[in-house]
Amino acid sequence: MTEGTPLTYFLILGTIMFFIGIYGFLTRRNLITILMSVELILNSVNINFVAFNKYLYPDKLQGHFFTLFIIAVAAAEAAVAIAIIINIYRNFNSINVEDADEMKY
Amino acid sequence: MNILSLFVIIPLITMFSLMLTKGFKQARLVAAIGMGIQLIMAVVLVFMYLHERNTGNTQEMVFYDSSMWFPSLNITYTVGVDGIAVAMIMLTAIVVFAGIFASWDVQFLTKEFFISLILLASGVFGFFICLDLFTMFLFYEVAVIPMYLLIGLWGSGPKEYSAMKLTLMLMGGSALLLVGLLGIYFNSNPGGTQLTFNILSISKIVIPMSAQHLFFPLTFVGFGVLGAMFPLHTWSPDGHASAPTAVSMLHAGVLMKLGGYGCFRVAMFLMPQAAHEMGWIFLILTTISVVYGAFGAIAQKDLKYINAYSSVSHCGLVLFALLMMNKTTMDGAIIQMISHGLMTALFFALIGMIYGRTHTRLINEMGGLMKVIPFLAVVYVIAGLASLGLPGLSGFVAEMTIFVGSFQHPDIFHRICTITACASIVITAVYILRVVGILLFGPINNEHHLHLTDAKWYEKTSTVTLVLAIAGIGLAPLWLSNMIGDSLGPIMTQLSNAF
Amino acid sequence: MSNFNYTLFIVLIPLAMFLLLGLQGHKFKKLSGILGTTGLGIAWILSLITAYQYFFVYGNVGGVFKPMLAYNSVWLQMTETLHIDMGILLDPISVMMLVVITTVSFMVHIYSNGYMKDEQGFARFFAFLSLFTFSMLGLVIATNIFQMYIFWELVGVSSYLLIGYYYQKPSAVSASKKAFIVTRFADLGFLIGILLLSFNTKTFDFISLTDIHGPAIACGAGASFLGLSVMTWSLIFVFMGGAGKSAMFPLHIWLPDAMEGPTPVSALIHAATMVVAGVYLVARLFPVYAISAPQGLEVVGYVGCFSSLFAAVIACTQYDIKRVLAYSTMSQIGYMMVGLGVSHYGGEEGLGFMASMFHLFTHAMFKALLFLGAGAIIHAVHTNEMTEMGGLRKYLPITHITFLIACLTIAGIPLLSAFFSKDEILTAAFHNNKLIFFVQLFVAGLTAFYMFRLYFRVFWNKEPHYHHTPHESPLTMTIPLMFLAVCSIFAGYIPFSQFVTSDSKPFESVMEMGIAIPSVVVGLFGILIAFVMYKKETTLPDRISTGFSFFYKWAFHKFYFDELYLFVTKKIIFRFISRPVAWFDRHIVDGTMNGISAVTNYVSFQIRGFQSGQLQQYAYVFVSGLVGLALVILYAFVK
Amino acid sequence: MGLEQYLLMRHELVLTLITLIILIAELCIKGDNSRKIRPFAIILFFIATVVGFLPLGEGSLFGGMFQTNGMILIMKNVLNIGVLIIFIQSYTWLGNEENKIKVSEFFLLMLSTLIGMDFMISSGDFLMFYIGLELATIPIASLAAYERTKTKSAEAGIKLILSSALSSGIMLYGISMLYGTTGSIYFSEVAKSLHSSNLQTLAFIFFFSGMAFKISIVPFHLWTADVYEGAPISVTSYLSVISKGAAVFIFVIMLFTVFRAMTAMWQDVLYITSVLTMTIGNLFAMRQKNLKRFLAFSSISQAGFIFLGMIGGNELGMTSVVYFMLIYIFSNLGAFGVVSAIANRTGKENRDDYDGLYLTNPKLSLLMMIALFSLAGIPPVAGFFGKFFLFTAAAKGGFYMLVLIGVLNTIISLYYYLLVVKAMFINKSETPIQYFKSDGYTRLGLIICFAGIVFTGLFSFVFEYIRVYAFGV
Amino acid sequence: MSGNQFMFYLFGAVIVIFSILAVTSRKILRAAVFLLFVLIATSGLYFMLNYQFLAAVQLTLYAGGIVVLIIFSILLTSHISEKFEPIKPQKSIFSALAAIIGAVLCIITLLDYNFKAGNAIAADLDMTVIGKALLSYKYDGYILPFEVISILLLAAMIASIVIAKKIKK
Repeated sequence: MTEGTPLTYFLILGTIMFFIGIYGFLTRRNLITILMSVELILNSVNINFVAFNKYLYPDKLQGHFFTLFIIAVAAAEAAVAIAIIINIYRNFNSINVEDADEMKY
Repeated sequence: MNILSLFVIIPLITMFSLMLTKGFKQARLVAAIGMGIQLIMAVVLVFMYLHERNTGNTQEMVFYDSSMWFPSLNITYTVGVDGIAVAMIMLTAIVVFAGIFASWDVQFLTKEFFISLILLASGVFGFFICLDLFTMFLFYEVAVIPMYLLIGLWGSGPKEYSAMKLTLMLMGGSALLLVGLLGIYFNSNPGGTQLTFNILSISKIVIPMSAQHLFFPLTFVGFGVLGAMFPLHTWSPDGHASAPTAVSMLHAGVLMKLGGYGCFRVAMFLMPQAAHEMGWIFLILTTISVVYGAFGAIAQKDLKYINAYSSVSHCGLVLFALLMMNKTTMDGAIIQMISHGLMTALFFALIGMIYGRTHTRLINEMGGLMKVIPFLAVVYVIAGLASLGLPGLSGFVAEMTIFVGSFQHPDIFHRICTITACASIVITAVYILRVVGILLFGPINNEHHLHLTDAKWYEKTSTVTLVLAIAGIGLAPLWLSNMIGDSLGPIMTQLSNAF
Repeated sequence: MSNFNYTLFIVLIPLAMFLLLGLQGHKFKKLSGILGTTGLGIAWILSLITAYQYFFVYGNVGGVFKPMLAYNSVWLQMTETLHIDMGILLDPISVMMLVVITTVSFMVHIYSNGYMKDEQGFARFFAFLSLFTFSMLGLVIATNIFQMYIFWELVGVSSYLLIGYYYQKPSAVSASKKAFIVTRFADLGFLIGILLLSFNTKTFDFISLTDIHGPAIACGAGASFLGLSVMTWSLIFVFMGGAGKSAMFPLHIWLPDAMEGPTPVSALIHAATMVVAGVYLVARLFPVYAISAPQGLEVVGYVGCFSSLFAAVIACTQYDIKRVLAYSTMSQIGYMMVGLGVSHYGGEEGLGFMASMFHLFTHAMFKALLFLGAGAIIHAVHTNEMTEMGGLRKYLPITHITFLIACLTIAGIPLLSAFFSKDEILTAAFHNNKLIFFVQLFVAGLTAFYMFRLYFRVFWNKEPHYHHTPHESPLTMTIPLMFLAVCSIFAGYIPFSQFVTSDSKPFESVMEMGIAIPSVVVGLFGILIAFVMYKKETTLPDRISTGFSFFYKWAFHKFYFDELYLFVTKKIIFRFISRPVAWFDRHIVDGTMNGISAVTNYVSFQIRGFQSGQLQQYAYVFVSGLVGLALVILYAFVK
Repeated sequence: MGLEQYLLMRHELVLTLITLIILIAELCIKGDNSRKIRPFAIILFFIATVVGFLPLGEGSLFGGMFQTNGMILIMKNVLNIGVLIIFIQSYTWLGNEENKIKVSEFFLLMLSTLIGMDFMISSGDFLMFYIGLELATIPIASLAAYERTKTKSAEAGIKLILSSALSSGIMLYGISMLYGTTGSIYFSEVAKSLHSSNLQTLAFIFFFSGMAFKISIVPFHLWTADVYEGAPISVTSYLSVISKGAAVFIFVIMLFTVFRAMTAMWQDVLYITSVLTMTIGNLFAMRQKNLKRFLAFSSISQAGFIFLGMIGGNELGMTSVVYFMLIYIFSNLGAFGVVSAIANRTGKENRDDYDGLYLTNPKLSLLMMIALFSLAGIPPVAGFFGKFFLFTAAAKGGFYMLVLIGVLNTIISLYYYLLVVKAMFINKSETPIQYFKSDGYTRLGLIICFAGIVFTGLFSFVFEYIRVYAFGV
Repeated sequence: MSGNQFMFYLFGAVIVIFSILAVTSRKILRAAVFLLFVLIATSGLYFMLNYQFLAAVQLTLYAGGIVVLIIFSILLTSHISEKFEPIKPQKSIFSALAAIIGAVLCIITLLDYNFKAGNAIAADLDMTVIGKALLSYKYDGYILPFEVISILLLAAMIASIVIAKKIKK
């Protein structure tokens, strides 16, 4: 089941994914792609939780359930975010993040 | 209720009454009545105090009263006065009273003006009656902050800049002070559990030296800023120059005294060991203040600047005297505070009145005013003479006490400082006479000034009150000196134990 | 012991007059002169009574004039031992001074009623005169050095006010300022001297200070500094104060300018009374000087000697009659200083002390006379310049006679008062310091010369064209002249050594003909030269002055001392200290404060880029901040 | 587990109930009458606030997922007071024509975020904490974008939701590592297993950055100003006091309980960030012209001061933090109240517009001044006491240097507060804002703030009351 | 290499590669599809770890729900054929730098930590256990978060409506 693949592999995988998500967040111009990057980040966290739960504390399902709830929250968050993005699109006629800089300094 | 609390309550009542007034005539009347009562109360307090002492009350502080405010931090509202505080209260009452009359003419937002002014005064009164570091600090800041509006709204010249600078620098001082006070607080009970802000309790213990080394300078400099200690005095010239008459009076006359009083009552009283060890640093600074302020005054052209620098010099002398740390100089320092308070208030009052007539404060643009406004001119000369230490007026008493006392210090370094400071009396004479000569004497060099009117009754009230006080101290200093001297016992014990 | 309580009124009456006239004077108008004069008259009579009672009734106890405290109360307690008292000390010199001051002051008051008649601020003038008299009286009766200092300052202020009486005249204003500041500077020395003295002796009190058996004098052997004992230093400092008030070189520069004041003021303050305060001060502390600090006394002597010579030389070249008199005053005070300087303590050794006091006394009379006479002349011709005068003897007969008497007196003509006093100073000098003696002898000649130069120029010589015929002054002015002339003549016959001596024990003084004769000869010689040069208009003075042109020029310009002082005050103090200080304050100290706020503002402006409005930049800062924080916490704060 | 035990969740239950009532009411009210929902909601919430003050014991529910005690109760009540004021203050604004179709939604969203905050504060494990946090954030983002015709509002919404998503992602990563190293998501168990290893430190910092984002701590603060400026004023005030307050409360609880074992480490973190926050917040606030933006930066710098109270880790610190938050709510809402009163009437939000305000609207100016002085910490108004006790708490922990930096920063802050005072009182204006009379609700809100600002400090029982329940590390 | 290991490497490679592609692709719809692959691969990992329920949720909610939502919104707001402009190199370099430093820091710290597997017996993972846990109010029961998240979802719904709601004319 888990033999042969150490825990750290999962964690490294999670970390890499996390920072790819971060990179995406920092560089993508399109608001929707930024949102996608956020999903990547959340997903990497999920991997962490699951891996920890499985490898270290399999007697309880805390990581498992945490992941479950993160997915649910992520869905809600994505829904609202997309609503706002669409609203932005209506206002700016663009969903380029760099256009949303009316307020600064 | 404790009589001392009245000194805060009366101003508060006056302020509330002012809010209800309509029109500037009502407002100034209410203010005058309120502060008149306050002045009477101050006189009564003096007599009550003397009576207490005569009837054998040997408590460190009389009319002592303490009530808990924030029990968990042991913050109390503690009041009590000794001779020094009584003297300072008296000074404040006089100056505020004179200030109200000096600003009789204010017609722009009169109500607000007097409210701010009295708020300031109530802060000062509160500061003097309190014996709890927290409440002292609270009142201290209450006294400082109305300055901003007072200068900014009713001032002249670059008032906004000056007001901001003054407020920020004074608040900077209080920032240092705050840290110092907290430091004292947390070291106020070594080994014990209950910390205290009460000055009397703290004075009973010895704050650890490591803490003193840290917090003495903070506290001293914190108060020193308000006492216009070199090089943190630069708020003073600009601030005073821009402030309206009564505010300059109150500020230079009373508020700057909070600095000296605080240095004395908090920094040195509570941390005598550090005062001994580190006093020399500040002694150098204050000696510089004394001479520097005087020299600075010579080169000025604006009357208020001259007086502001003169205040730097005179207030420097207060701190200087405190740092000499013997009974005589301490006595002298307090008298100097009172004396300077009165005469600088008088100066500012006069400058305001002259400015109100001539619309200039540059001495070069005026001349020969003695001819047209003899009353004000004569009083100006009296103020000048008081400032340069003429016997028979208060300045002399203070300066001489300080010099004689300082000279009792056998250390050569202190001697040199003393003699340097003594030199200021000549420099003072130079700038005072220069101003008097140009401003009042000589021919009238501006034809607009030919038809000025002399002082009105309220202006006379204001100035005469101050002149009387100045002359009173100058002619019969003994009672004041004794009243102060009797109260110097505890701090002298503190300081001598510190050796 | 007698009850001398009434002496308090001598002091208080002038004070009351000052307050009355000062505050309400404008209501009295002309009456104020009479009020002031009456007040002073009462004080004068009381002083005379005091003198009589002290010298002849109560003072002399067992052959010694004991000092008496007529009144004393603590005014300010400084330390346990040091307290300033206010009191009245009566001893020979103070009583003598009381008489001198009230006499001259009374005369000046009377005189002023006439002289100042048409002035604005008539009441103010009398108020100030009263103030001055009060202060001066307070000074002389001081029981302790600090009381003296207090009144010393007051005297200075009244002098300031009186010099600046014509406050609309710029020259008067600057003269008054100068007088005050210079004496103030000297007073700084006085103050430091007091501080040093009181620190060493633990007392301000004159009686304990001058008690020759007391602990104070014994302090003299204390620590030394630069070769002189601390006591000597302190007394030298004290003398600095005295030198300032008494216009001794180099602090003399204010005195000639002080002549800007009304002439009666010059007579009272700048000739007869205030300027001798320095002499009085040294005399007050004489036992301390003589016993503890003989070097200090030497300094006094040399300073006095030099000043008298210096002033006499300048006096020979001046044309303003009041200035001539001013330099003459300076020169004469130099004499008094010399007298003290060459004196010792006790008995006949103290001849110089006695002589000095004697000269002070006579000088007050004749110098007041001279000034009042000069005032009368000025009153008549409305100018101070002697070049615009001449031949006045026929217009001003009384003035002429009294002035002549005064001139003769100052020249040391025998049988007139100054002859005796000056002669005794010379005697004392001869016995103690030959150098000083010869210098003083020479000065005596010069004195005679310049006084008669003045006399001849004014009363004889060629008559210029007057705008209107000069006329004799009213009685109010001539009566004081006549009275003072009488005093000048006869004051010399008072047996001074019977009353005023260094140790308060009377002794017999004898005239030494070996000294008297040369001095008279020298004086006559001086008169002769003046007669030759100035009796009629000749070109002789011009020729002589061109002959010694360099020296003459220097002397005429008062050896450029004014310029030197001007240089020091204007250039050094104002331009090189005050201006830079003010500049430093504005630009460096204040600049630092403003700089702090400017830097804050600048930084605030510079970092605004962080808030670019770009969401991704925010995130970038977020992430890098997070990483940075983690790095710092994990690796910088090593646990 | 009896039913009465569920009363421990009283705040949450009552709020949920109100939410449902409003939801139903919304369905019942027809068309244009939706404005009537405003007084109804306010009264309901007022009842909820009062109910919140009823005494209650402490305990935990749901196996430790929900916990409450006196301190938590106080915190919730403080938040309730703030929300009540905000509801009152937003009354006028909600009456605007463009908002009238979504009045009840405003209340629903506000209340649901408040429920989220209450759960967050009461949470006993990271899961509840996380869900509470999200519940407190997501609806707010849509509220920020509430005025959907305004571009600024939309921009504020997107900036808020995306940044908060990023921050919660980062925070979750930290939580996952905490879970990995301690084996539990329950606070009590996590606290026992913490031992300051590098990984846990790193986890804490990740977690911290998420919290810091909510509290607006530099360098995680950059969203604040833009969102505050763009969002409607009611939402801005909600964000600046309630959201921030809730985050502060839970953070202080977690620091003192969960991360107790790592005290030395988080003190370093707090030290660095609080210095940065105070300073940078002030430096930015100095130059702001728009008052909402200005208050945003000022609130950033205030957050730095709040850390001063936490850093000592003592019960005094907790007391002073809660106390300060209460005062801060009054002061900041007072300031926002004035800004919103004026903005509603004139649409003006810039400092320059306020020139000469005192002459035309003296009461508003005075209240604004007092509120600003309270924010700056000038006696005798309450802010002074709040700040003083924060400093005291830090000094008690021995952080004198930090206190000094803090008080020096108050001077800078005083500078910019005074700039506003100067505009209102000193500056002259050709076209000042004309005199106007605010409606009753606005005035009520301002009076509550005024009373709070003046009396919270002077009467010590508030402080002492909080103090009773406070605890330290 | 066991099958499990192989699966891990496979899924790992898919996740990493498609993650990178998802955040760098210049065509937005492709990016969404790459994201879908990542999410599916993640659910594969869950399967591999025997968390079937979770994997199912991941597939349905994440891959099925969110990605669809995203794709809808893409269709609403973008032209499919549109290509993004390339990112400014400066921006991408600095971002990459930050990400790499962060990743390295995290990985080093993770590797540094000595994870100790407990000897606890793995819980049974059938649906009843999960269902009971979700509805339990005892320790390790998740009824409360379950309820609260329902509020959250309700709020999110209202939130979306608020933004989308139009003023009736």
